[in-house]
Amino acid sequence: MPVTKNTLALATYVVLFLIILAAPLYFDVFWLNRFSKFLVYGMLGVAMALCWGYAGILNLGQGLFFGLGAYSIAMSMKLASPTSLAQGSDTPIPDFMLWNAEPGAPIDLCCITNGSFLWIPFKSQFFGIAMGVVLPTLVAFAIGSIIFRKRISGVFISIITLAVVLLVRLLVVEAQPFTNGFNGLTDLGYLTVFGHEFDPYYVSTYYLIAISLVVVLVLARILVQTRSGLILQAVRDDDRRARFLGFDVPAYQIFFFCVSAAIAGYAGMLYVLVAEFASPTFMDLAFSITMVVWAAVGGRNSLLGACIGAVLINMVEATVSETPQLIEAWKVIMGLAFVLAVLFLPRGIAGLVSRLGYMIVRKPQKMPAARADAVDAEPARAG
Amino acid sequence: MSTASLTIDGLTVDFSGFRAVDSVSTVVDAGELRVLLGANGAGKTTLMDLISGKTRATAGKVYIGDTEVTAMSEHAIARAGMGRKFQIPSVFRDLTVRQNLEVAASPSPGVFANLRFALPSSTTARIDEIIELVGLGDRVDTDAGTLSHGETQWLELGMLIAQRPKVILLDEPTAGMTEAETMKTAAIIKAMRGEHTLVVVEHDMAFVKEIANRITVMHLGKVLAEGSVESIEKNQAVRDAYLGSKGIV
Amino acid sequence: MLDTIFIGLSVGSVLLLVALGLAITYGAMGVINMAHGEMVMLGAYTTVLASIHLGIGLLGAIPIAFMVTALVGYAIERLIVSRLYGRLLDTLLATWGVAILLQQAVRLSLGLAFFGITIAGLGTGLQNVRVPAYLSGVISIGGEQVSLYRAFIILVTILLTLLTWFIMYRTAIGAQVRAIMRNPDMAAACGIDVKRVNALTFAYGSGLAGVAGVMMSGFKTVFPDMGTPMVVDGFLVVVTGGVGSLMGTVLSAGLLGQINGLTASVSNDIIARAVIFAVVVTIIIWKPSGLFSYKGR
Amino acid sequence: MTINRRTFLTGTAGAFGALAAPAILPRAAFAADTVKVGSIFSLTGGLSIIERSLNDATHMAVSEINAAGGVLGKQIEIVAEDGASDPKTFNEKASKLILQDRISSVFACYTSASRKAVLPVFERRNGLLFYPTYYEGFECSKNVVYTGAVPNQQLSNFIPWIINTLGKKKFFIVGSNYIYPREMAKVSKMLIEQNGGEWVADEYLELGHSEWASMVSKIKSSGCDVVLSNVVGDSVVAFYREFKNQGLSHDTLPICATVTSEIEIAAMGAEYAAGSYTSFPYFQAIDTPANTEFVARYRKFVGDEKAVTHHALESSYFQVYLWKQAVEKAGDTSTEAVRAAVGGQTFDAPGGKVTVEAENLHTALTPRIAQWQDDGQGKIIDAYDEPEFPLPYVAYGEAQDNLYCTASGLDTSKLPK
Repeated sequence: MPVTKNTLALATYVVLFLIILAAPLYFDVFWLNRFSKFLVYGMLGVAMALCWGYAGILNLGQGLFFGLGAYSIAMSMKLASPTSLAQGSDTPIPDFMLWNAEPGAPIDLCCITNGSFLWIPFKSQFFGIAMGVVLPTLVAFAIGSIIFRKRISGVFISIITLAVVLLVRLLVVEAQPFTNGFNGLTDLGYLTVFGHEFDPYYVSTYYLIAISLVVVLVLARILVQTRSGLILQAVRDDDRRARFLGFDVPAYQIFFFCVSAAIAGYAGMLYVLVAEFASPTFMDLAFSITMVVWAAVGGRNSLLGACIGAVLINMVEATVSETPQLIEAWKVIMGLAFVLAVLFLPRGIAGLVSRLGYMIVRKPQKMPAARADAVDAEPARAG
Repeated sequence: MSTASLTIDGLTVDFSGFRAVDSVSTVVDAGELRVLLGANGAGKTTLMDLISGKTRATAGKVYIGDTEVTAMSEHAIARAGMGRKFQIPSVFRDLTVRQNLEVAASPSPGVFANLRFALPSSTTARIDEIIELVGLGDRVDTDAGTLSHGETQWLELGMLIAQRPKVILLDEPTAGMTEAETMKTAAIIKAMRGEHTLVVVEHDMAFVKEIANRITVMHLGKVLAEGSVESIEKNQAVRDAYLGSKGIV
Repeated sequence: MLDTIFIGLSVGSVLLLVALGLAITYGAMGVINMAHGEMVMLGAYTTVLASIHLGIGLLGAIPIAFMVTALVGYAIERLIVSRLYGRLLDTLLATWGVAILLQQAVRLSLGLAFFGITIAGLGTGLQNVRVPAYLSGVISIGGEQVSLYRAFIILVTILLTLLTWFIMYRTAIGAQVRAIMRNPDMAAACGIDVKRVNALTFAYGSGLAGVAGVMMSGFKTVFPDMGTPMVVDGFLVVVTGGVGSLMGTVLSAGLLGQINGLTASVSNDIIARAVIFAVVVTIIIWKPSGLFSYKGR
Repeated sequence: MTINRRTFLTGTAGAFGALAAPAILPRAAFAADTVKVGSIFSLTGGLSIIERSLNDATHMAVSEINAAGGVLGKQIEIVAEDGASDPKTFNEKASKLILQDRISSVFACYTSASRKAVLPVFERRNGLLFYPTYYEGFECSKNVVYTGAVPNQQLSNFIPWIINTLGKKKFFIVGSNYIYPREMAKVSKMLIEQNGGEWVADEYLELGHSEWASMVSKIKSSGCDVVLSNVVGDSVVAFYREFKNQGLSHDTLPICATVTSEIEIAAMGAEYAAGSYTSFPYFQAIDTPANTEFVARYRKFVGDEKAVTHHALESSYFQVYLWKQAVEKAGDTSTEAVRAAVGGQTFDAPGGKVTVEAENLHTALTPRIAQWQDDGQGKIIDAYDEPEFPLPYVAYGEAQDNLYCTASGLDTSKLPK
């Protein structure tokens, strides 16, 4: 069997999956819960690599989709919370609505506060779950349709996505009677699917997330290996060429932008499952940029690399931040690592590992190293 | 009997007062190789932009066969049977040579239609032929970004063939090439002739003589003359306006 | 009405103060410098340190802050940015890392905190700068009570804009910068030392941020994180104005300032901010080259 | 070749494991002779400016108790975590302390957002959170001991005093846009109307907003004669500075604040706040030997002669003592034991007597009003004689003889219908 890059990648996937799936054997409840969160971040890494590495779209507002997914499921879980049933009405009403309501407003989800009726369908948790993916996808579709049809490219996409996420965050905080503002949605009930309660510390919840990540990784990998995935990469390299070959370029960009958003939204839902709250800080600029950092360090052009990058960075961060002497130093290390990765490892850890792996399994010969910079060269068409 | 493959009817574009292309009409027959000649600024590249939809025409019409494509978007025009090579070679630098051709040969334009892996075996066979034709047999698994200038040009020609367009527009395909590379390019282009209708912008008269069926000479946005290589060489107006002054012939 | 316009002018001048440096580094050089806000922060800290350790007031701190941030900017350009030309988005990411490092440098007293040494004026806490008496209080302009300090900021902003315009359009180095802006290869072929000019341009843009920092320190809190929101606003201004157009940056800062002032006066500041975001997004979508752009790059 | 590949894969897995290992390995085994408590405050990020001081106060209390022999004859060991100014991190660290370190009592959180983020961990995993900050109320958790002020302890004295003593009747209410300022505004409006005043505006700004030109101009033209500020964080500094820069004076139009503490005053420069008022149960300037000593000890502890103390800091300090007393009463550190014992505990805090009310686990504190002076200290100009009973649901008509939050939980039948 010839050892190709694909075989190596496959092997790495298998190893990772085994580690993920075997984790409950070695981790205690706390670490399992913490690891679940990291796997969710890993999923965000996958979404980022898909969007940035494969589609060439540097989305600085990925937190928007994560947040939309998180809020969708959190709304359902909020309505399932005992605190929502204590307001003296027959149907659940989130506790915060009660104290945000105008005096004399009817105690009913239909009209207790402005827009509260939008919560009604979320009484069904299936609706909440569905919206957790559908809503980010729809929003991505709307944003994508505008920016890609208008052929906005490069840094302008970054600035637009950045402005949009800040705008939405502002509105979420402002719409306190509807969203509980800055405090976010807390005191949530459990997600219950077919009678099974997803307690964040149960192994079943861990497996839900672990398997989700495996499925997302595999699906994303399959997706980029289809012809559409190939054409998408072609579009990233030279959208004009692709257009004159007859491809409806925006359709490809929109599609993968939506897929990336859907993954991020799904990750947001899973995060709420394990962390039991949704907060507007999910839409902070810093969080969105942190996702970019994960992908950049892990390897923007590698789904797996970005995923592992996210998990590893968070793991190391968790450890370091629990060592008092290193708390401030950690940020220095992170900033430095990031600068160095951008400067010297444009393909991140994944690029490094695959190069090393390639060297080990193959007789040393000419390496595909020279083109590392080629990818990153932005078509200088801005402005 | 020859049929019209590309019909241009009164094509005009007005850049706020400046008519870069002014009432150009011509008919290119199926299988013909037409060369566009003209000094810099004569409007050759702009004409190609108009035909391929990169620039919108102010007036006039473009047909591929019987289909009017004037108002279509670029990718729709491409799907209607138009291929275009740019002056600066453009390929997908991060994909391998084969992947470049696979993308070009992809039978359907839509994102959902392409959510599958293998190409039809006939297409794969065709790609092999094209690789043979453009002489990149030993570079198939190389990233296109690492090809030499000439190889990149050939790859792009190969992609155009893989695209199976009726009409192919080539903008200075030999620019920056060595003598030997130019000869190989001429061979490839000649091989394309017949199956495709070609419109080529070119300055190198030796190369033009080598490949052209007919020549259209443009001057200041208008068609100055049109005819066979010999008749153009003899044309006094062309000599005065272009060839004579530049002393190419 | 007059007071609303003045508020718009104040807001716009603060925006422009930050955006001016970006208009140079991003507009002219195509470098997305996410550490620009940290340059503002460094300028503000320079003012704090100058007043604590040297007894120098706000005005005296302006040239010092300019020099300090220009030097830091020069170093960043030579060490990092110069390796990334042509990789626009990568400069964005690398300078984000630089921003974190600069923040930590201030938090950790330039790293001395690891050795248990702290420098008064640095560290994690909030700092403040005393505004000299002749700059506080109000003056009456056209019957309106106008904050003297705000008027001073407007004045400084105008002076800096004029200075920048003069350098860019009336000096040899400015001509070189504009040549590089249009076509770096051609500029190099014409004998321009592109590396040197780029580094100097970046240093100048950073220096402007430093001066902005001095002005900010007079009415905002000085703390290590203060720069982050500023860089976002600055980019919105520059992109809206049109990349590479100094005039565009000036006009867009004025426009966004007025929109902010007006919206805030009829509704509130939160809506005003939301409107700004919406307007910017709309403008970028409608005209990606910016409102007042003149060049295609 | 196969061998090589396997080597490579093992290598990868090994590297992965090695990096992760330090985090996974259990911490030093339980030392039997110590009692563990946890703390989570932001030591990094934007909120670290304030939260570091809470962290310091907590450590100081622990070290004092340890120096005096500890609790139940054992030394207290504090596991301090960094919340990094991010609710996500707070949540993660809370579950670490409770599940991994098996700690039941945790002193943590400054913002409501971070408290809300850790709350599910404490409630579902049965921990006990000691929360030192003034907050908006509306919480009746059996897993939280609230030692900061609730709205009635900051406003029930303040508003009547402004109207009757200060003689100001037209309020301009301004706050940061989140729950605490909005709830403070709500309670204020009730009290303003009860006392015969009126409010002319109720405005909000984004957290961290620092461009105050429009808002101050609105205040100027609103015709109000007093500004009630619920602005928090670094916005406070920009606000007071802009206020003065636009020519407004606390003599004629004072800012009366509920959040502006010594720490913000120090950050803005005392001259900008001189003449304005704040209502808090604790001020550094409280002139008692106990407090003077406390301030001196704190300054020594943090090694900064200019360090200031403030309300949340004082609460962070005395809540450790309240916990200690509860543990000693119960003879046990479990959540149930501490919860049962902490109710009714009284402690002579630096600012005076404080009592944890057994009904709602909130703390009775003494409302005080101070006017800020040129030296950055508040001069106490009005104070209650006795601690005021905490009423977290005061906005909905809760009263001491009609409690909503009771020992058996929130009495939902009393909530508005």
